[in-house]
Amino acid sequence: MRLSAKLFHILLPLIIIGCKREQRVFDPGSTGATPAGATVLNEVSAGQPPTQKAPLAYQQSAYTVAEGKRLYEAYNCVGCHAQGGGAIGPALMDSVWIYGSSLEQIHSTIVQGRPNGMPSFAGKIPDYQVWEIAAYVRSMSGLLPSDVAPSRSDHMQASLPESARQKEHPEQENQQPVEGPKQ
Amino acid sequence: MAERDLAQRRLLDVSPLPSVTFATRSITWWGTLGMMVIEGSVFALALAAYFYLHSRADTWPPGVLPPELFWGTLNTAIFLLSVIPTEWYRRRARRGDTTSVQIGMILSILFGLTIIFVRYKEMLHLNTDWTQTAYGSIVWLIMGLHITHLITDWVDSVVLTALFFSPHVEGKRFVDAEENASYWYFVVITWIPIYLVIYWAPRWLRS
Amino acid sequence: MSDQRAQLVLETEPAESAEIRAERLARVWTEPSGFLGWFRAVHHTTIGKRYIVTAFIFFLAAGLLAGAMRLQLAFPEAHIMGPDLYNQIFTMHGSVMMFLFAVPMMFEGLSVYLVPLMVGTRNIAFPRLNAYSYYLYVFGGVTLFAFFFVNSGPDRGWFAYVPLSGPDYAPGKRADIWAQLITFTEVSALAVAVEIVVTAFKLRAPGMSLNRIPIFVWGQVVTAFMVIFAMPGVVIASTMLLLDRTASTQFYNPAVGGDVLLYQHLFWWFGHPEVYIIFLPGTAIVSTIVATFSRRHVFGYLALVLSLIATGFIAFGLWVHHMFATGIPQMSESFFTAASMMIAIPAGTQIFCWIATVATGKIVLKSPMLWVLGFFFVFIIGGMTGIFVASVPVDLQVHDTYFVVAHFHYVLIGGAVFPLFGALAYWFPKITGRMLSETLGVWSFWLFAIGFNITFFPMHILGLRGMPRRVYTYPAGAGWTVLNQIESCGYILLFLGVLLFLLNVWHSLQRGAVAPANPWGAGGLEWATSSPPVPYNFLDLPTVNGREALWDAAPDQPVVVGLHEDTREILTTRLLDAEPEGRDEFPAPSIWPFVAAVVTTILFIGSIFRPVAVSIGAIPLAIALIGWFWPTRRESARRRERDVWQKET
Amino acid sequence: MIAFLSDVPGFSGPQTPLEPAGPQALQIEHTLLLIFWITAVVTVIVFAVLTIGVLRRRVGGAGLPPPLPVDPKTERRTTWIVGGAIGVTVVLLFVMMISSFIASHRTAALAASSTMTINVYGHEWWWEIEYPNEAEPYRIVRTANEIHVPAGTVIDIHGTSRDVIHSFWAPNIHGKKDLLPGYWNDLTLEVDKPGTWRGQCAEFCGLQHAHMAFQIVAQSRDDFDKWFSSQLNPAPDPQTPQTIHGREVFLTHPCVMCHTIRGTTASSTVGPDLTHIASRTTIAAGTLVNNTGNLTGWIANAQSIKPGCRMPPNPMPASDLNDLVAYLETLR
Repeated sequence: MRLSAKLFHILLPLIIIGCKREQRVFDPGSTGATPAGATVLNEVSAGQPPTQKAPLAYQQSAYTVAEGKRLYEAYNCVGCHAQGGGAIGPALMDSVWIYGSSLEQIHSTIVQGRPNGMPSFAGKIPDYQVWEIAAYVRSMSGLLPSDVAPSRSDHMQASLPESARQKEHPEQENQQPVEGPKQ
Repeated sequence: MAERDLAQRRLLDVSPLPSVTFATRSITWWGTLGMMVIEGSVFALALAAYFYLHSRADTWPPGVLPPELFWGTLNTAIFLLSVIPTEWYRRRARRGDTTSVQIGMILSILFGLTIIFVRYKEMLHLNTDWTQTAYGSIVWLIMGLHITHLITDWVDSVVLTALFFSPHVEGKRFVDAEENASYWYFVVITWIPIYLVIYWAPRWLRS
Repeated sequence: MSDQRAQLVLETEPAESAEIRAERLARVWTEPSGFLGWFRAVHHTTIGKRYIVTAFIFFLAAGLLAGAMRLQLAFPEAHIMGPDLYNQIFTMHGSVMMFLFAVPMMFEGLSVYLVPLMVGTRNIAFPRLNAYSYYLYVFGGVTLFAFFFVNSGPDRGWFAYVPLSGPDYAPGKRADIWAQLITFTEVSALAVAVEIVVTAFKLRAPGMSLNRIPIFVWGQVVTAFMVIFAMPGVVIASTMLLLDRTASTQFYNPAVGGDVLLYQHLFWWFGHPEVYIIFLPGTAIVSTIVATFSRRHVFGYLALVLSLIATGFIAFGLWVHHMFATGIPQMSESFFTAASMMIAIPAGTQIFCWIATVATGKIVLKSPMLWVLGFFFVFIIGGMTGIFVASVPVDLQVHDTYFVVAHFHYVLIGGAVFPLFGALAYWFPKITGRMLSETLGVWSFWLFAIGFNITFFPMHILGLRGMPRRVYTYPAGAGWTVLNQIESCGYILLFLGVLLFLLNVWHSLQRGAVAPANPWGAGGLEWATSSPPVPYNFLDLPTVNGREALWDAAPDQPVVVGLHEDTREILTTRLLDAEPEGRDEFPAPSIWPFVAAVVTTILFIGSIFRPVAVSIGAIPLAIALIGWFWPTRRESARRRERDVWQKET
Repeated sequence: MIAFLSDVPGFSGPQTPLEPAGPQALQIEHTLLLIFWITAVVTVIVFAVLTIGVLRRRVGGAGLPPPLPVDPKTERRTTWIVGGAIGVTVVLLFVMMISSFIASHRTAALAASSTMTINVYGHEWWWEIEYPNEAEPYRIVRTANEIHVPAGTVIDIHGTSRDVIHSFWAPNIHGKKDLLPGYWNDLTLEVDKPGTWRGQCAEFCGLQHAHMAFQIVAQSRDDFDKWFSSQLNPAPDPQTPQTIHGREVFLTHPCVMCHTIRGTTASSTVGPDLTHIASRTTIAAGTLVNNTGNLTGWIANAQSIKPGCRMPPNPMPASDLNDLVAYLETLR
């Protein structure tokens, strides 16, 4: 009895981790799907409670991070940031974070745009996809656990796969106040 | 026929049979042979994969020069030399000659040590790593497979040698010694095609 | 070596009474008791029983998963489950049935339990390896289900084609877990393969020359050889997949010289023989049961053995017929068509021999024979549809449709599961010492047979109506609905049939009639000992005088004496003519195989998350293996003084 | 004989190998039916022999009779019978093998006479169709999930995959051919007469493998040429205020991140080209009939229809949605 209880306490976190890592949420609900930075007016599907926990969940699911990686290319982030090495835009796989390294900060960087070239994607990308991209961006500098970050992809190898990267501890973060996620 | 009871049963008396048997008469020998066949086919398929990937490539080796020959060739030579002490203690094992087996096994362990060291240098001087191209991956896979066998058999020899210096010297030990020798031959024999594929195939298939 | 030969003598008067000897043998051979004892067991009957029970549990689990699929497919555009769950379920169903049920049951379970008895020896060769392989198999299966329950079940199909299962398109750990499950099961299958070959080659009773080996043993030996040559294919394929995913190698990455078809070649090099690895034990069972219940030697022993071997060879010549649609050159297409058609010849030969046996014997319709007759009707249909998929142009139409699903369920359930139930009904008395109820047996047979055909026959039609495989749902207008619903109903009967079989087992374990040593009046050596067999299998090791040892035994058939009975000593004989040529002492029970299996499991699972776990785990594994092989002082001393050295010749 | 099985109700339809609409499918059906009849007859005979054998040799009673002694005479006679049976098997197998060789050869032979190439790219989970044009590269037609072909013309389907392995299969016209990353595969096909046939992905390709269908629309030469030239045009400018606003919605919403509408600034190639979406009969890779209701529902929440597909849900005010759909429906 006691043993099984102990076992349960050991297994439970493992189970939760496992479940989270493999979570695949296809329909984020209307709030999650509303383009970030756009106003929510919605008669099509009943709104769902705003997901405050969203940021964490997005960093814990290998699927959402992989989706982020796919969108990073589909939405042509590669065009400026390359595979993270940076080109026109700053590198994303190093420890330098001009506008902050937290998921929320990256989210608002994408949504609001930043001076000197980073366009605002407000209204263009569903909110949940912004979170996915933000989560992937964090994985590029090894800030996500290796069993969540993507492995190598099926093209020329620019660098080590995200899952194998050393953690780049964010430094010289600009501490300017940055607004958190929408709703 | 547990239940049969006749006044006078015919019996097959097997008590004269030997209990220390070698080669095809020893069960261990057949077991080892089975393992060799399995691992042999793994090697064969890995090499087949190498040539399949070559058939799919336009340039070979892709983007790199063939590996330099020195360390690999050196190792092949040592491999071939190591057969001498091995064969010696294998024959002595048949006669139950403890001292010779002890000496022979220590010699072969030293050989093994040298080979593992040279193998390490080999890896350092390989012409590719496994993350760049499929060529690199298959080369490292084949090497890795062989190193695994190398180290396994070496540890095996060490343990067996230890047994030969313990109070556990008995008929079975000498059978084990012979098996150990034949397994070492397997490691040596498999190395030869691997050596040719890793070091010479890129030169012959150069394009 | 003349003085080292076994000689025939006449027993003047028994040296010791059978009771004393039996008591002594029992003391030496009885499995250790108690909680720890359970993990130290090494006798083939113990391990074999565990294999059979475990594999059957996995069979039930995978069967329930099939039920979930039938439920989802009973309605078009159903939302009972989403694609994510459905893909996990159909992948689990396939993988569990193939790797955790079919091979472990048909090959490992049955052969580990029966082969040593059938060749008349006291234990299987390499008993500790046998225990180790069993634990590895269990841990592999349990791990798979554990991950499935935390939503990490593999979802890429039991074949896990790249790049769909590769690092770029299969995020998370699901595909890695599949690859490691393969590693678990292949290691245990390979280990058993070696044990079976050596047992059948070296431990046969005196007189059981090659041409007297029971066909069941032949079947399992050929299967073992196929395992030995086929499994390395999937070893390499799944290792490369795992390396691609965890160590970012490039085997399957077309962008840098990798190739996606390489995986398919390697996988089917294993995957096609795999089908025969599952089917050959089935034919071996059929040959045995047909002979017993036709009350005659099976017709065409030589033909049967040769077709087993031929199947074993040809099976390696047709892996590409799973890849006809990948655009391979027409030349090799023709070759593989020819090979695929050719393999119908040995299969046909076997069928004809069995029919001949039936048609010239005296048939007793007990439930084992019923299952075998069921096998004929189901398997022949499956074999015939096999010709459709062997023909390239037709295969291009039916490949990856429900026609193929129907085909391989007819060959695999027909060729393996029907004989398996026959085998369980046939050997149940030997294994448990209780008889099964005939009535319940007959009922479960008919439920199963009818349910099976209702479930799977319509799939032929669905396939020809264009329904592809592995779809989690289908449009309402496609005209597939009614047939799918019929199939789903058939599943219920199938399920009841299995349930009734379980009820039968449970009931007879409670209060079944006690089984005599040889309830079917059969001819195999396994029937020479008591039911269930004594811990040492035979009081007197038997000698053999014909293919059906008990039927052909001379009235004064000699028995073997002169082995030490205070240790686990067994008799080794020569490969060809089974002439006695040596005595060997088998290892005693040990906890180390279990420990080694635990360590191996941790190593395998760890390597999914941290590749370095392989090198770290190697150290405790080495320690466990050393403990495994390290003898005790007493053993060594005893053996040393008894050692009789082989005379050099 | 060929007529028989095809006319069995249920073996006809837009997606079955047993209602051939082209020479290859017909060729294959011949072989299929030949094998069917041979195996059917053999099966019946074997079953009969087996059943008779069992019934004739059955012994009742609970006890088991002692094993029969082997009688050399019966054995010899049986050997002849079994040998004969094996002989017949070999002959029949040979017949079926030759017939399938012939079928392979004939279907392959057609490739030589192909006069038109269509590129097919498999995507998770839709088909990108491209009509290449070396002579005038600016006159390339790109569409999705709907292949228009002129009837009676031999066409070379030249296919590969953009991600995982897919398999191109339109059973009424020809067998399947895999689309593999890193390979280009060719499938020759010819449709006899105008009509619409359904095809579907036959290689498991992930979450939405079940919803990855396409249409083959065979047209008379003139109809095809008309269709082709209309496909070459860019999207017409919207006329009504509603459709003008609809285009506005399209260009200011996530739609523009993935789709192309030639003639507007939308030019992303992640999703299907929508320049002539309204001219297609289905949407979402053959999942839904292309009508106002379905299109609206699909845009609003594709994930509820095709869970896991790449199209995100697009919650937006109903008015915007209606205008957007109205605009899309002008794109014929």
